This record gives sequence, structure tokens and C-alpha cells, in this order.
Amino acid sequence: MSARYGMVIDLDRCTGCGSCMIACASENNVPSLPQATARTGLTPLLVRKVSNGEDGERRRAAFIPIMCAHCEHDTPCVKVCPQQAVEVDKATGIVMQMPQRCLGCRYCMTACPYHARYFNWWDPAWPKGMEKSLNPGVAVRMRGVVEKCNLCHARLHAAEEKAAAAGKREIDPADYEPACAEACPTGAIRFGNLADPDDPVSKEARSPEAFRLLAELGTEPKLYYKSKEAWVRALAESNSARNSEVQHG
Amino acid sequence: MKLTRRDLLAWSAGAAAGLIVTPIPWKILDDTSIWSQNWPWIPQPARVPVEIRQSHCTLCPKGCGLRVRMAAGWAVGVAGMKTHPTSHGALCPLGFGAHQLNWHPQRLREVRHRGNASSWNEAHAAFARASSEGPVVIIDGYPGRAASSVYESFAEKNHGEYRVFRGTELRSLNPYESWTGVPVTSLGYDLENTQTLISFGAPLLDGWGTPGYVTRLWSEKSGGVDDPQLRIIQIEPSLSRTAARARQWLRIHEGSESALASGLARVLMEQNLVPAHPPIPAITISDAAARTGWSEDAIQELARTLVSRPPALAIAANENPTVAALNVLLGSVGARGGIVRKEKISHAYVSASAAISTARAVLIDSSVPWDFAPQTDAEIFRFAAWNGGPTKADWLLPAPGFLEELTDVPTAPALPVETYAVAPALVKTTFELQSAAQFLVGIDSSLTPPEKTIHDRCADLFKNRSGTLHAPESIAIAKIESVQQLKEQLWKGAVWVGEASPPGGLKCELKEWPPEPIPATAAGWADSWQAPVLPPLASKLYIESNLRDAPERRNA
Amino acid sequence: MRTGRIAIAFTVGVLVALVLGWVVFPRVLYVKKNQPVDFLHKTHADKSGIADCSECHVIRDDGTFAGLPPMEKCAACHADKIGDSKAEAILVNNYIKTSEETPWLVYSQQPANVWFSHAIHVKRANLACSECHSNYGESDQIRPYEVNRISGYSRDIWGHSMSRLRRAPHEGMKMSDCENCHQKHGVEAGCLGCHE
Amino acid sequence: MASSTLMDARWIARGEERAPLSRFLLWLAPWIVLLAIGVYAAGLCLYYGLNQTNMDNRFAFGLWIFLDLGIIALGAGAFFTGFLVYILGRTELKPILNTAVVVGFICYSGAVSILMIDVGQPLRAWFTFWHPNTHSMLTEVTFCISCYLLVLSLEYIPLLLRNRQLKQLPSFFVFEHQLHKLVPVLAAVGTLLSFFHQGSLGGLYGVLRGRPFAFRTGFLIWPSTFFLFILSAIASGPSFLILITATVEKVTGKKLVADRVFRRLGYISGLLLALYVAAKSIDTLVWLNFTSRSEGFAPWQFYSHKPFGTPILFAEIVVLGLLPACLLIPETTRRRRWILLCAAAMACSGVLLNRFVLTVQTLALPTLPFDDFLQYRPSWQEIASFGGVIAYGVILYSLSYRYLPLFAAPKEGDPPHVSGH
Repeated sequence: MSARYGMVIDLDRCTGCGSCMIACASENNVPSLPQATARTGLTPLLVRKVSNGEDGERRRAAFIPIMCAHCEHDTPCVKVCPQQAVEVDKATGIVMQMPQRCLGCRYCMTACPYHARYFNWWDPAWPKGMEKSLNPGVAVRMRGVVEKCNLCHARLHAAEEKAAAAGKREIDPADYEPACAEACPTGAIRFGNLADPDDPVSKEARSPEAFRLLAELGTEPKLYYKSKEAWVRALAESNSARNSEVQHG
Repeated sequence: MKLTRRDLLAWSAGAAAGLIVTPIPWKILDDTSIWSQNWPWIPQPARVPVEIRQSHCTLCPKGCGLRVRMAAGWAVGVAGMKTHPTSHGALCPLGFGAHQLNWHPQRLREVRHRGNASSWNEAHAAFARASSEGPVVIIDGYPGRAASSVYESFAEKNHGEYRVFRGTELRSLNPYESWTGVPVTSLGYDLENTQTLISFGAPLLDGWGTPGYVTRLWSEKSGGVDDPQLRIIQIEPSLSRTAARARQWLRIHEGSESALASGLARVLMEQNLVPAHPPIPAITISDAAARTGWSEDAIQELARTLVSRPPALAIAANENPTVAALNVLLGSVGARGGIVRKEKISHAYVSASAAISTARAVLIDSSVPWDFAPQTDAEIFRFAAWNGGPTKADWLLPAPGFLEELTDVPTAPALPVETYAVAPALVKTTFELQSAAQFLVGIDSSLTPPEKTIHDRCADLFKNRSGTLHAPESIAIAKIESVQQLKEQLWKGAVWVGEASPPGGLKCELKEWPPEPIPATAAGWADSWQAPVLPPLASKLYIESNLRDAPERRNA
Repeated sequence: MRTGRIAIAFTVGVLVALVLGWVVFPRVLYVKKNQPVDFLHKTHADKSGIADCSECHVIRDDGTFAGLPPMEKCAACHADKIGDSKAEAILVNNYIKTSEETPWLVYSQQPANVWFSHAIHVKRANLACSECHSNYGESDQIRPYEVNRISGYSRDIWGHSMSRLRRAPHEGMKMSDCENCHQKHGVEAGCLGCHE
Repeated sequence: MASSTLMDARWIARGEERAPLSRFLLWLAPWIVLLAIGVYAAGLCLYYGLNQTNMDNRFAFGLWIFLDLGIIALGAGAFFTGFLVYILGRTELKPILNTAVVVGFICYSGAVSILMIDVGQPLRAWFTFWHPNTHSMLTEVTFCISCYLLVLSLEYIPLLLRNRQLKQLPSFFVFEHQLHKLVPVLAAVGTLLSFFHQGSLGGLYGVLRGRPFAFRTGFLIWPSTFFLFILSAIASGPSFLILITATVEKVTGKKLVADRVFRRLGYISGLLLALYVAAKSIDTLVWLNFTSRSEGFAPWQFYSHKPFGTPILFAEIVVLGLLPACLLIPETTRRRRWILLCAAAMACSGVLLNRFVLTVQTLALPTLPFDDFLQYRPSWQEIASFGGVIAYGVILYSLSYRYLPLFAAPKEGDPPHVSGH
């Protein structure tokens, strides 16, 4: 039985606190390097602040978490990788980035319309002793390779192993939740199996309220958003960055 | 036979041809690529089993429930405890990186005296001498713990003083303490029942109070909901995170919150929107409009909104008597959805101010924010797990860091119910640490050590038979069979929650309309964060992204 | 004459390269290390009646594999010396009495980026231990651990045969070996299935 | 000094006049310095990693990719001349053939070395051969460029062996002769390989569905840029050969190639350029009106960010495309050497501009509605490596010119001028 994991993020519930970003980095042993900047840092999950472009009291702001959308169809990064370091996992639909295979050509980064892929510009490093706090399930990446959200695959591994030990073929959905969804204090990030019609997240993704960024590119991303605020939806669904006032600072 | 150049060429050609059919080039190609996948200067996590432990965050007094992933005696990941009755699985963003804090480069690893390395023995001797020579002031940032009782008894026995540093949430409750006599630690905001919540700059959705308590209520009742049961109206000069997500953001001139509160009070009274008639504020509606930059109509409309969906509650960012008086006018003090009194009345603590007149020594607990700098000539003994930069303290004493000591977790500030939990020492320590309480017990062995106090408190809880244990299923305390069982549960991360007290029991009348306070603002978690340093991963929020502005104080 | 001489020089060149590549190179590439204790699987199977690998190499309830048994497991029987072999003395004096974990060198150690689940292979796929680990359990001789100087991998990953052409059936634990077995059994895992 | 001059003279082809060694070394000196700096910069990138560059997560490709695409386009003269001479029998172009091979070799080896620095893990670059993803344009590029570099080396070796000293080794002479017989085959293989990798380099960006500025539909698996790149490369290649040869003539003060060879090259370049401009115009119209809109993007928004306005599009197609084509095709303009040279320079610039727009503008443009338009400034290490490749080219060409018979008049008399097309 093949699953299609995806997310629905309720933008109306996102307060932009950033818990998901830190939980993600911690789960996946992403380093925080003193040299890194907003353009060279590693943020497999990045919450972006957007505004309606107005000034004064008419100004409104919202927060849009951006991560790998795990495009299902004609996945831009998969088809460009010269050495099969990226693939759409058949069993889960996870677009899997293999840092050990990657040669760091960064072609996939130019292919990704969401800028959800990050390059390890430096070798990872931690202050002395802090390597003891690394998550045992996730291998640390070396410099010179691309990384991105793998949907906390170490948790999927743990769930699979647990199921196998218990003599089951399918994992218990309760055992597999990515760190961001787990961390979200308002439940804005919801994770589920889009292939399961009864899954609440799958239902939500099919509701008319749900939308996707750059859906017209035709890549069938599995990262859905929803918002009741008209300006948020208009902004997120427009394909044009006409508004030069748009601020994500 | 002489070797010629031609022989050498032929030999080289043969060697090159031969080399291709040996493993040398291919194995080197393969092995160097494998080497590049595992090059040795990159740390790799240990291959050890992961064990889940539940506990509580003790970095600040909000006591959020933790789900800690442990490997080989170290914490390797932190998440919120989903079943926690007040924090509901949420943590502040920094909490998610807290397990790395113990290795922060700014960690205090040795006793330091005026910038030089010293020892615990010298520190003991110095403090013992000082306390015999004159009064000692002990400042605590996290009252109500077993450690706090050590400080209190020490201060009492040595004719010293015990003072408590209050965070912004407690400070916002200060006016009610002075009006009702109920200490701030026994007061709370009953947000569960509030329908209209007007915040005068309080970062309600950005780490205010127990973050999970507020955000869960908001996300269940308000975020993305068509007809919200909790309407947050944010009064703030700039578009903060809370303002961005509130039902309504009303922009106001910097520092005019009190003027608006007074103006609203005037409208409420003049238009008979509320029954009570306390003293009328001096400010006129047109004055309030001028100060806030609003129209008079806007103030009147807001006043009507406030009474349209009761209960309404106003929360100030800091100590603000006019906002408190507005609550009195709205009838929110001692009422459902307003300011309530917890069942158990603790005694009032002297609030710590920076000015300390007569003291021979000042001992500052590690829970007091690093920036708190007493103005005194006394010898300062500063306990801290992390060095937050330049300090006036004479002694820097390395205190336990994240999850390194057994401590109890009393009720978080501003919560409407009593809670009690325990955070056992989960992780190993690699150097010599002492908490301030251990330090004092080491000097005066007649003091009750914190472990004993925690045991006594558990015994009391068991004896009183009231409240519920959340562990993670709820168990009424009456069903617990022994103190031992209770302790076991608490050590495994259970939380005791007291009975909700009935509304009322909190009488508050104003004799005169309070004067405007000096404006003071509060930032979100950055302000309530008690540790002097941030986890390295916090750089994701303010350097590697543009999500937040960098806090002013940052230790790389 | 001239061409003959060239042919000889060429052949000598080829031969030198072959000797260098097939005889000298493997010896230079791998460093031999001895295990801290001369542990014999056979002795334990025969004398102490340990019948099953899983008695010491445990799969935990959550599915994780404990790998080599901890010191307490050895100490349960070897609290005091059993017999007076040299290995026994080393075990008891250096490790059990100091309660220090024995720094075993793991022949089948995979790198950090590999995720191999014993639970899935043993419990779900019902593979016998010997399918991958050969007959270690019956070995009556401890062999040295050989480590690749460049990659740091155990020699067992590549296999003993340098050419990888004439290998014993269970020799080699490179990715291609995993892939071959998966293909043979018709099990598709994808990258995600085995890498972290 | 005297003995070294003598040594040097022994390597120079008989009957050829070359500048004194001291002057030659003086000429080389600045280029050697530039190369040394470039090698040092490249070493920094290899040792410390790509943090030495100013590229970042959104500007993941930078100056170097522009360099690769640019010099490979200009290096197309090598395969195309070989194709014209050996396959189409345009033997009148033979005098330029050696230069074409050297220039091609320089361009391709330079591009491959920059590519090796540009990847984050060069030690694993061979995985592309072992685990190739056949759907990736980059795989096609890697395979074809590697193979074609091998072909160019095989074409370069006979030239090398024709050096006065090396020629004396009998076995080398035999080898050279055998290899020389292979040249037509190599030319054919080179043409095939080049056809594919020039196209794949175009496809590299054309397939990027996620970058609507670059994305193109096309024929079967190939986006239109695949064909446009081939066409523009073979249009600019001959022009580049004209420029190089004319520069060498200027520097050495010798007449190396007959004017009619220049004019012939110019004519070929002009014709192809005209064809390219036509194709590019159609492609642009299709893209503006259909491709981009089908992805939901109003195409003119791509030109709303300064300095990448529509003037760039105009310059690319008209000023540096149509105009040089118009100058190169008619005999009257082509006859004037300065017009020929200017037009050739314009044609090369036009193709370089096309490569620049496709690589740099594509990355600078926003894709998400709340993205910024980005700017990027290469670091000195990137610029120095770039300069190092140029210096490497100049040095290798200079050495080849000095010691190899690049322009030796072919003995088998020149065929008469072929007229009419």
C-alpha cells in the first residue's frame, strides 16, 4: 500500500513563532554556523513573513512556511539530477535527497521554484561537546552537497522498524509525524497521508479552501496551504511578483 | 645492457596498461569518494538507542511540559509534552534548541571571582564571611520552588531579605495585588472563559504567559475560525506578530496605551455601558483621541465592542494601573474570564528592584535574568549557567543548566490554576556545578535541602487529596495509593493540577482613577527568556532567515 | 631486435604493475587490527549452550538493534575468570573489573549514512543471520579486523577478494550487494529505504 | 641565456620565423601571473569549499556557469570547421583547422576544469558515469563533453607530434600518421557529440519547469533552447575563429590565413546567425504568448526588473544578432576587414549575451510571489578562476603557435574558390 505524505498548513493559525524551524533543524542535525547568512544558511523549513504591501494601519502580515513541496509530477529536481541523488520514493511519495550521492552541482537548486533546497557551503560544526546533542537517527551532511526537507525520514525509519518488530507490515500513523508538525504550537502544520481518502489532512487538502503555491507549474506539490484571508490567498496564488513592495523581511 | 630512453618509455606504457587491470586506480577512485562521504572532521551522532523521557522546562518559570529524547545520557532532542494540561505540547521556539544549551560556548564551567578563576571553597568561604558580617539579600527569579524555600529560610535566619524578580506577566498583575492584597503569584488570567481580549501591547501570541496555554486557546477558538469564541484585539504602535494574527489590530501612538484605557473607561461610564461607577478618569475623550491618534468615534466604537461580547478582559504588556482599572470597570476582576484567584494563597514576596540600600552581600539565583543588575556596593554572588557578558557581579558561580538538576516546577505566572510538577536531573554533567540552594545548604546544614522539601510537598499533595494528576491520562489524586506512587508519577513527568477555584473571592474597588504609569513595553519570549544566552539554533530565526530581528544581546 | 626489446620492456612494465596492484596494494591499503579480546563464537555456542544469535544480539521492542551485547551481558557469566586462558584474563581484568565497555571492532560496521534495520530483515523478511554474516557464529578462530586507510571502512564491506569477482556467497556488504539481494527477492526499497 | 635560446630554437618548426625567446617570455609573463592567481583561487575553492564564492542558495549558479556556456559556445568552431572540411568537403577552410582544434581544446578543457571546481564534491563527480540519470540534461552534457574532450585531445595529439623535436621519434611519427588518418572519423564523432552537448547545454535551462523565464517547450524531450544553442554555437564558432586568427595576425604582425578564408568563415557565420535570429525570434514569440502564460506567468514581468529590461532582449536579437548577420552575408560589407571583424565580434557578443541572460537573469528573477529580485556579485576567487582560464587559453595557444605548425600551408594545393550558395 503506497502512501503519499503531504501537509496542509493553515496560514491563519501561523503566528510565525519559528518553533518549527528550530525543531526541524534540531531533528535533522542541521548546523547553525556563525558564517551563515540569510542567503547561505540552512533552513530546510523557512517561515517567510509576507505583507499586503499597504502602509500604516492598513498593513497586514502573514507567515508562510516554505519547505520542500514534494512535487509528485515531473518533479523538477528529480529529473535534473545527473546522478540519481534525488528520487521520488515510490512507497511514500517523499522526494528524497541523498547527500551521499550528491556531487554538489546545484542544478536541482536552480530547478526548484520554491527555493527549498540548500547547499552546504561549509562543513558542519558544533561548539565543543555539542555533538553529543546530535540526533542519532540522522547522518550529518558534509560540505559541498545539497540538502532539503526529507520529511523527517528518520522518524519514518523508526516507525517502520517498530512495525517490523511488532510483526506488522504497515506503520502506525501515530508513530510518524515530522518535527515541524509536532512542534507547531497552534496546530497550523498538519501532516498526513494524501492517498488515504479518510485521512483528515487528505480531506482538508481536497477542500476548496486549500491551495498550493505555483500550482500552475503543474508539478503537483504535496504541500497545501489554506487561509480565509482574501489578501493572503490572492498573494499566494498570484504567480507574479508585481508588487515590489512585497516584504519578507 | 644499457637502458635507453626508449626502454623506459616502453616500460612506462606497459606499466600504465597493466595498472588499468589492477585494483589500484578503481579502488582509489571508490575509496576517495567514500572518504568524501565520511570525512573524519565531521561529527556523526553516536549509534545509541533513543529513550523518551517526559519532564519540564526549567529555563524560565513557565514550566512547559517537555518530551525529551535521550541517548547515552544526553538530551538529543526536545519537543513539547502533548498531554501537558497547561502548555499543551507547545514550547517557545528556543525551547526546541534547549538541549544544546549545556554545550554553549558561553557556558560557565568554573567559579570566577572578579574575572579570575577561583574555586567553590573560596566562594563558600567568602559568602560565609559576608553573611556573618552583615545582612544578605537573596534575589530569586522563580519563586515557589523548593530552592526558593531554602533562600527564604536562609534570609530569615540571617536577618537578610528574600526578594523576587517579577517577569512582565506578573508585573501586569501588580496593581491587583496592591488593590486586593492577594499576591500576584496567586492571581491569574482566566483566559479559557474570556470572549473579548484586549491587549495593550502584550505579546499574547508570541510567548506571553505559558505559550502553549494562550496559543492553544487562540488556535482552537480563533485562528482561521469564522465566528471566533475568543477575539483578540491588539492595541499596538507597530504590526507585531500578535497584531498580525489578532482579530483586530488597532494602531496607536507610542506610549498612549494608558490614555486609551482611560478614554475607554470614560466612554463606558458616560454611555452607561457598564454598571459600576468608580472614580471618573480626568482625561476627556477628545484628549484620549488626540493622544492615541484616533478619532473619538473609534474610541467609542471600541468601547462598545468591549461590552458586546462579555466576558472581556484587558491585559497590559507590563505594570499598568489604568489598564487594570479598566478591568475593574468591566467587572473582570474576580469574575469568570477575568482575573481570578487561585485556590491556594501564597504569601506575598517583596518585589526585587534594582536599588538595594543596605546589604553586605547579594546572592542572585540563576533564574534571575542576566540583565538584572542591582545597584549596590555589596558583594554580589551571581549564580548562572551561562555567562551573558559583562557583569558587575563579584562572583560568577556555575549553576546547573538545562535538565541538570532536580527541581520542582510550581505554578507558572498568570495561570488561573495551581499546578505542581517535578523536573528530575535527566542529563549527565561533566564539570562541578552547584545550584544556589545547594550552595546555601553547604554553608548552613540546618537548612532543609530542596530534595527533602520536594518530598514533603509531594506528601502534602497526597495528604490533601485534591486535584488531578495528568500522567498522561488524568488520575484524580484521591486515586493515588501512596506518596511513593505519586512521586514516581511526578518523576515521570506527571503534572498535578489543583481544583479550579470558584469565581468571586476577589473584591476590588477603586478609590481614585490611577495615574498613568511610565510607559514600559515588553517583547515576546526574548524578554521572558531567563537564560543569558540563546541556543545556537536560534540563529535560524534571526540570521539565517528574516523571520525575527536579532535580539540586542547575542553571544555568538 | 629493437621491437623485441620494446616488447620485453613493455611486458616487464605490465608485470610490475600487476604485482604492485594485486599483491602489494591490498597489503598497503588495509591495516590489520586485533580485537581487544580473542572472543570465539564457537566456544560460546558449544560450551555455554547459547543456541541463538539473538540471545546476545538483541532486537529491542521498538525494533532497534542492540548490536554487540553490553558489558553486563558478559559479566553475567564472566564475573570471575572461567578457565585461565589469556583472553579470559584480558576480558576480566581489563574490562569487567573496570566495568569498561570492550571496544570491539565491528566487521560489518556500516557508515553513518546507512540505515539498516535488523528488525525488518530478520523479523519481516525472515532472513537468517548467516545470509549476510556468513557463519561467524560457528567460527573457531578470531580474525583480525582490517580497515581501509582511505575510506575508514571495514574490509568486510568490500569483501576479501580485491576483484570482487571470486567472492564467497556472503562476502561483501557494499550497496551493490544490498541491491542485488533486494533485486533477487523483488523488494524495492528506494534510496530512502536504506539511507539516513 | 644563449644556450636556452638555442634549445628553444630547436623546437621551433624549420623555416618558421618566431619572435626571440625573451620577447616571447615577456609576452607570457603577465598571463602566467594571471594563471597562477587563478590556480591559487581555484585551490582555495577546492580546499575550503565553495564558501569561497559569493554564490548562495538562490544564486546557486554564478559566473562560472556563464563561463562554461560561453566558452563552449565559442569553442564550437572546432567541431564545426572539422565538419565543414571533412564531412562537407569544404577544403578551403583547411588552413584554419589547426587553430580551430587548439581553440576547441582550450575552450573545452577550460570548461571542464572550471566545472570540476564548481561542484561541491569533485571526488564524487564520477558518480555521474556510474549512476547516470539518463533524464538529466546535465548527464548528457557530462558524457558528451568528456567524450568530446577526448576526441579533441586525439585531434590535438597529431598536431603536438608534428613538433620538430617530437617528429624525430620514429614511433611517434608512425603514431601521428596513423592518428592523422583517423581525423575524418574523429571529426564525424566530434560533430555528433558536439551536436548533443551544445544542445543539452541549451536544454539545461530550457527544461527548468520551475523557472518560467527559462522554460521552453520543444520537440520530443528537447526544449527549443536545445536547437537554439546548437545553431547559435555554430554561428558564433566561425566568428570566434576569425577573431582569434585576426588577433594572432595583429600580435605577430604576420599574414597567416588568406583573406578569402576569413570571408568564407564570415559568410558561414552570417548565414547561420540569420537562421538563428529567425529561430530565436519565433521561439521568443511562442514563449511570450504561450509557454510562459500556460505556467501562469505574464511574460513582461520578467523584464520589469532593472537592469534586465527589454533592451537586453532587443540587444540580443537585433543589435548583436540581426545586425552582424546583415553585415556578414553581403559580399560588399564582408570584404572590408574592419566590418568583418566588428561583425564577428558582435556575433560572439550576442551569443555570450544569450548565455548570460539564460544563466544569470533566470536565477535573479523571482518565482514565488513574495520573492525578491536578487543580485549577486562574484567573489575575487570566482573572477580569478575565470581569469585563470583565459590565461590558460592564451598561454596554451601561444605555446602551440610558437612550437607547432598551426598555419603551415598545406602542400596539397588549395582548391579554387567555391562560389555560389
